[in-house]
Amino acid sequence: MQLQQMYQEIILDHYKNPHGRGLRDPFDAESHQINPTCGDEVTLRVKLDGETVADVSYDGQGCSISQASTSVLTDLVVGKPIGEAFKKMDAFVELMQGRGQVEPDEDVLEDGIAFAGVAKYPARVKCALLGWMAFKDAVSRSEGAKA
Amino acid sequence: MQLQQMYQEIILDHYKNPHGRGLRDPFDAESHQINPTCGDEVTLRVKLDGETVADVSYDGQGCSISQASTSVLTDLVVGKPIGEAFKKMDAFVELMQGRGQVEPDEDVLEDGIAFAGVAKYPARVKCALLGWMAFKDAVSRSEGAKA
Amino acid sequence: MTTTAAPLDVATVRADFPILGRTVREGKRLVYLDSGATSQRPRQVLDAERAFLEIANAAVHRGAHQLAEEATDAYEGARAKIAAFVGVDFGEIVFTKNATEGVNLVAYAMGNAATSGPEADRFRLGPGDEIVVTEMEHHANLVPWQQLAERTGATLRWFGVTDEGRLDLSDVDELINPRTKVVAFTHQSNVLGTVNPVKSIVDKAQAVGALTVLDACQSVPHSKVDFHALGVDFAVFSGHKMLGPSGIGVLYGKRALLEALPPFLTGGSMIEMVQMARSTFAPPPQRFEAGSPMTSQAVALGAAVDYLSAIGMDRIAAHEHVLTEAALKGLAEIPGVRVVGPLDTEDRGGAVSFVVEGVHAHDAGQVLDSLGIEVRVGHHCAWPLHRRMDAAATVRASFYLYNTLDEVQALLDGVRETQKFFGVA
Amino acid sequence: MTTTAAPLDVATVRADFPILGRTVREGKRLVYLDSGATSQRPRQVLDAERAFLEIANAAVHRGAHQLAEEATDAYEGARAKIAAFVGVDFGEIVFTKNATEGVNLVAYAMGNAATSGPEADRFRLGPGDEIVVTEMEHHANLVPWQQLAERTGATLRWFGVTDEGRLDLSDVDELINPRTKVVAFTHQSNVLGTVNPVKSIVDKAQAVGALTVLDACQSVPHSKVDFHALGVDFAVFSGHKMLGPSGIGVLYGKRALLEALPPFLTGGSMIEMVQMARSTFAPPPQRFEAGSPMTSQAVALGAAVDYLSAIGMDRIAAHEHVLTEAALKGLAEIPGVRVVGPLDTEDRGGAVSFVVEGVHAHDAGQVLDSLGIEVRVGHHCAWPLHRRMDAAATVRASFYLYNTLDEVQALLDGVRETQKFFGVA
Ligand SMILES: Cc1ncc(COP(=O)(O)O)c(C=O)c1O
Ligand SMILES: Cc1ncc(COP(=O)(O)O)c(C=O)c1O
Repeated sequence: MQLQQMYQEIILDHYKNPHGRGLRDPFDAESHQINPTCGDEVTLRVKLDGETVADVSYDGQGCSISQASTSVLTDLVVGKPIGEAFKKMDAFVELMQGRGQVEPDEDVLEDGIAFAGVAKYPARVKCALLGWMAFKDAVSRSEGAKA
Repeated sequence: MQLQQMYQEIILDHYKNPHGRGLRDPFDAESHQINPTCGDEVTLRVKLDGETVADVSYDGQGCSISQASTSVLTDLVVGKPIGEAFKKMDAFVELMQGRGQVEPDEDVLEDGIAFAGVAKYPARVKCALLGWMAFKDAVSRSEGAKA
Repeated sequence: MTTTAAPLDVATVRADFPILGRTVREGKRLVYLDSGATSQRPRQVLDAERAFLEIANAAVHRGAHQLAEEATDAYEGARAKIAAFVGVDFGEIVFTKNATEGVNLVAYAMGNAATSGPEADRFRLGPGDEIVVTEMEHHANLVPWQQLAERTGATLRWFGVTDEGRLDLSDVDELINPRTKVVAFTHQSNVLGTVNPVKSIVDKAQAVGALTVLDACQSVPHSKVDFHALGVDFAVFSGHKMLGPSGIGVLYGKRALLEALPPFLTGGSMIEMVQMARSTFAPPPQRFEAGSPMTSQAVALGAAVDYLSAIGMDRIAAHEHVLTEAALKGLAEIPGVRVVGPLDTEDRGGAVSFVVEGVHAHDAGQVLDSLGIEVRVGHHCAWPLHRRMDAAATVRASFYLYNTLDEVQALLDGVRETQKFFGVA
Repeated sequence: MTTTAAPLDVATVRADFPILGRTVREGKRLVYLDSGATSQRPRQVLDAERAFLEIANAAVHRGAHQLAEEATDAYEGARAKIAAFVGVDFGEIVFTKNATEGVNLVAYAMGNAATSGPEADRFRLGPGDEIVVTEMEHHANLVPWQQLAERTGATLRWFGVTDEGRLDLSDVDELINPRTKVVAFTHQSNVLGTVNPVKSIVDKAQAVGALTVLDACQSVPHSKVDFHALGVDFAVFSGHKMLGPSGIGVLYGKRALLEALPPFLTGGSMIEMVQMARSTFAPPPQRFEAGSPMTSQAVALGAAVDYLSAIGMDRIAAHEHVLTEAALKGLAEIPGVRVVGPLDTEDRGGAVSFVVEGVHAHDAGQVLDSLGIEVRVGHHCAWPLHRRMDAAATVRASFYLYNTLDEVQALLDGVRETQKFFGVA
C-alpha cells in the first residue's frame, strides 16, 4: 500500500518522539518559517561554534512530515561543520524535489532516506522542507550577524 | 443579395445628398455624440418653437448609415410637435433593435423604413441611432435650459 | 428544509461528468469531495464551449462581421442568462476573471474615487472612515479591504465569530455606525458552512448609508439566490465553483452604483473617447470589462446556469442538505473528531470542516487520498478564522449535486481508517 | 527576410482549425482576416483543454489530493513551456486574464509602491516624474498609464509617429531623460504593422534608469521573441491572439523586479501570512496570481505554444511575410486606396490597415463581410493613432499561419467590389 511507503516507520517514530525539540539558549540566530497553504510553522534556533553547528533547537506545529523531517535534521547537522551540514541539506532537497526518481544515499542522509516516498507527493514536499528552510535561514543570519 | 437589402437606394441617396446638413443658428441646445467603436461623431443642434421642433441642424463624420439616418431624422421631426417627434424616434429605435423582426410603419417612419435591413446587423444599429441619440439629448437639454 | 419536487437522480447527473468515472491512487474509485474549492464540469458545459469555439469564435463588441456578431450575441446572451439566474438586470452583471477580481474591482474603484468627479463621492474613503468585514471571510474578501484601508487611511474593523461558528452580531450597532462606508461579508462560509443573515446586515448598513459587498461564492452554486431580494449593493461569485469554467467570475452591482463607480482596469472596450492626454469611459457593464473578455468562458458559464436551472436549485439544495446531515451525524459519532462550524443544518450549507484529534489535517488528507477520497486540507484561505476556531488546519469535505450518500459513508470510513493508521483510536 | 526551412503547408494547417470550414452570409466561404483581434484555435488546443477538464481538473496549489497534484503539474508545466517559448525563466511568468490586465498590474503595483517598503522604492512615482508612451499604442498600453499619472501626479509624455507610420525617435533624448520612470511601448503596432526598435529604446531607458514595459501582443504570436535578449523589464501578451484560449494573458517580469514589485490583486493563493489586521505576501509569480487561476486556459495555452513551436515561428513569420507583401502590393495597385502604415515589409508585421477613399470603413467592411471576408473596421483600440494618421477609421486585414494567398486575392477583389458598390471607382 502506497501509504506505508510514504509514512515509513522511521518517520512516524520521529514524529512521535522528536529529537532535540524545544527552544534552547544560547543561540546565534532564530528563523520562523510558515507554510502558507496550511499554516504550519516552525521556529528554529542555531548555535554555531566556529564553523561547527553546536546546537539546533526548534518548536512548531505541523504535520508528521514537517515535524519528523525537522527531528531528522537535528540528528544530521548537530556537531557537523557547516559545510557538511549544507551538503546534507542539498542532498535532502534534491531527494525531495526528485519526484521519487532520486536514489538517496544512506551514508549522507541516514534516517532522511525514509522521506524518499514523500517525494512522490509534490504537495508534501514543502512540509518536508519547512525545517530545512528555517535552518538555512538561521545559519545565514548568524553568519551575517558575525560578519 | 443581402447587401442591397441593407443599403437601400433611399439610404444611399440620403448619404450622398443629406438633408438639412450643416450647423445653423439660432439653436437652443447642441449635443455631441460619439460611437466609441469606430470614432464616428455627430454634432446636432435643436431649435424649438414652443412645443414644436423648429429646426435641426447637424454636422459630423461617419458611415453611410449614420449619415443617412440623421438626414432622414431631419425630414421626420422638423416642424413636428416634440411629442410626435419622440414617437417617431421610439418607432425608429424599436425598428432598429428588432433584429429584422419588426415591421416598420411607413406612415410614421417615411424614408426611415429603408433601415429595416440594417436592423439585421447588430453592429450597425449603433450607427443608425447615433443622430437620434444626439436629437434626444439636445431636446432634453433645451427643455432643461428652459425649465 | 423540505421540498416537494422529486429528489435529484444522482446516477443520471453523475453520468454527465466524465471525470467522475476515473480512478485515483492504485485504482481507487474517485470520491470527489472538494467542490467547495472547484467543481467539476458536465459534458453539456464542455460541449457548449467547444461548439462556440468551432463555430462562432471572434472578438466581441469590436467587430462588424458575421462571426463577431454571432460571438457578441453568444457572450451577451450568457450575460442575460446569468443575470436572470441571480435575479438581477442584464446591465448589472460584470464579468471578471474570478470572484477575487470582483472584490478587488470594487475596492480599487473606491480608491479611484479620490481622483474622480462628484458622482463618485459616495465611494470616497479616508481617515476616520470605517470598513467592516468579518472574521470568517475568505482571504479574497479580507485582504483587498486591508489594502484599501492601508491606501486610504480608513480603519478596518470586523465582526467576530462565536464558538459555534456563527457570526457574532452582539456588537452590530457599534460596528456598523455612521463612519462605516462598506460592509463586506460572506453569504456562506467556505469553511464553517454557516449561512449569514444577509438581509438584517444589509438593513443595518443601509440605515447608516454604508455600501454592502456580498461574497456569494459558496451560495450561488448551491441554492437559489436573488440579489435584488437580498438588497445587497455588490456581490461576487465564481464560474468554476458552479460547473462553469475557470477564468470567469461575476460581479453584480446595483445599476445606479455601477453607473457612478469609477473604472478599475482600463484599456480597450471600456472607453468612450481616448486622446493621448486623457480618456472618458463607457457606461457599465463595459466600463468594467477592459480588454478582450473571457468570451468562450462566459458562453460556458451560461450553459452551466442552464444545466443547474434545468435540475433546479431547490432540488440541488435539498440534495446537499441530505448529504450534509449524514456527514454531520456520522462525524458526531466518531470519538476524537471535532467539527468546526455549526453542528446542525439550520442556516448551513454543505462545507463540513473538521479536526481529527492527534492527526494533522495534512496527514488525514493523505490517508483519505490513498482511499480515493479527495478532500481539502489546510486553512482553506481563511487563516484568521482557523486561528479563531483554534485549529491550525482542518479537513474539509464539501458536497455538490453529483455526490452520494455512499460517498459520505466512504468519508466516514476513511476518517476511522485515519485514526487507526495514526494510532489515535 | 529569407528562411531555409521548407515553407508552411497551409492546407494541412487549415485542416486543424474546425471553424475555417464554415461558411458565412448566404454560403460564402469564410475568409478570416481578423487574427489581429483574435485568432482561431486548432483542434490540438481544444483537445488539450478538454482532456485536462475530463481527467485532472482540480484547484491548483491548494490541494494535497491526486487530482490537485495532477492539475498543479499541468498548470505549472504550462508555465514552464510558455516561459521557454519567450526565452525567460519559469518564475518570471505571471498569468493574467489578458494582456490588458498585465499592463494594469504593473501600473497599479507601481502606484502601490507608495504604501510599500523600501524594496519598492524604484517603482515609486510622483509629481515631477515622467511616464513615456507612444502615439501608436493600443488603448491597453495607454489608458492605464494616463490613469497612473492622474493618481500619482506624474506627467505623461509620448513619442509621435511619422507620416509613414514609424515611431518618431527624433526627440528620444529629450523624451527619455533622468525624470523618466517608465517607458511603455509596443513591439508591433496592431494597426500599422510597424515593428519598433526595442533594443535601442531599452538601451536609452536603461541609461537613465527607467523601467521598460513592452506590449508584445502582436509580436509573440507571429515571430520568435526572446525577452531576455530584448532586455525589457516587463512585457505582456495574450493567449487568444496565439491560438490559445480567451481569458488568459501573460505578464513577463525580470525576476529581481517581480521580487520587489508590490502586489496588485490580493486574496487567496498570493499570501504568505494573513491576520485580520494585516497580511504578508508570497514570492512571485504567486504574489501576482490572486484567487483561483485560469487553470485549463493555461494548459491550453501551453498546447498552443507546442503547436506553434512544432511548426516553427520562423516559418510562420516567413509565411505571413509573403501574405503581407502580396496585400501591400495589391492594395498599392488599386487607385483610391491608402494604406495606413509602412508600405514595404521591412520591420513590419502582418496587420494591413487602409482607407478606401470615399467609403467609410464600416461600409467597406460590410461589403467585404457580404463576400465572406472578415476584417476589422474602426480605430482598433488605437484612436489617437488614427487621429494622427488622419483617418477616422480604417479597414484592417490581419494574417496568420492559416491564411492563404488566395485569401489575400479575395480581399483585393473585395476592395474593388466595394469601390464599385459605392460608386467611387
Ligand atoms: C497591440 C495590442 N496591445 C494590447 C492588446 C490588448 O490585448 P487584450 O485585449 O487581449 O488584453 C491588443 C489586442 O487587443 C493589441 O493588439
Ligand atoms: C467564500 C469564498 N470566497 C471567495 C473565494 C475566491 O474565489 P476565486 O478563487 O474563484 O476568486 C472562494 C473560493 O476560493 C470562496 O470559497
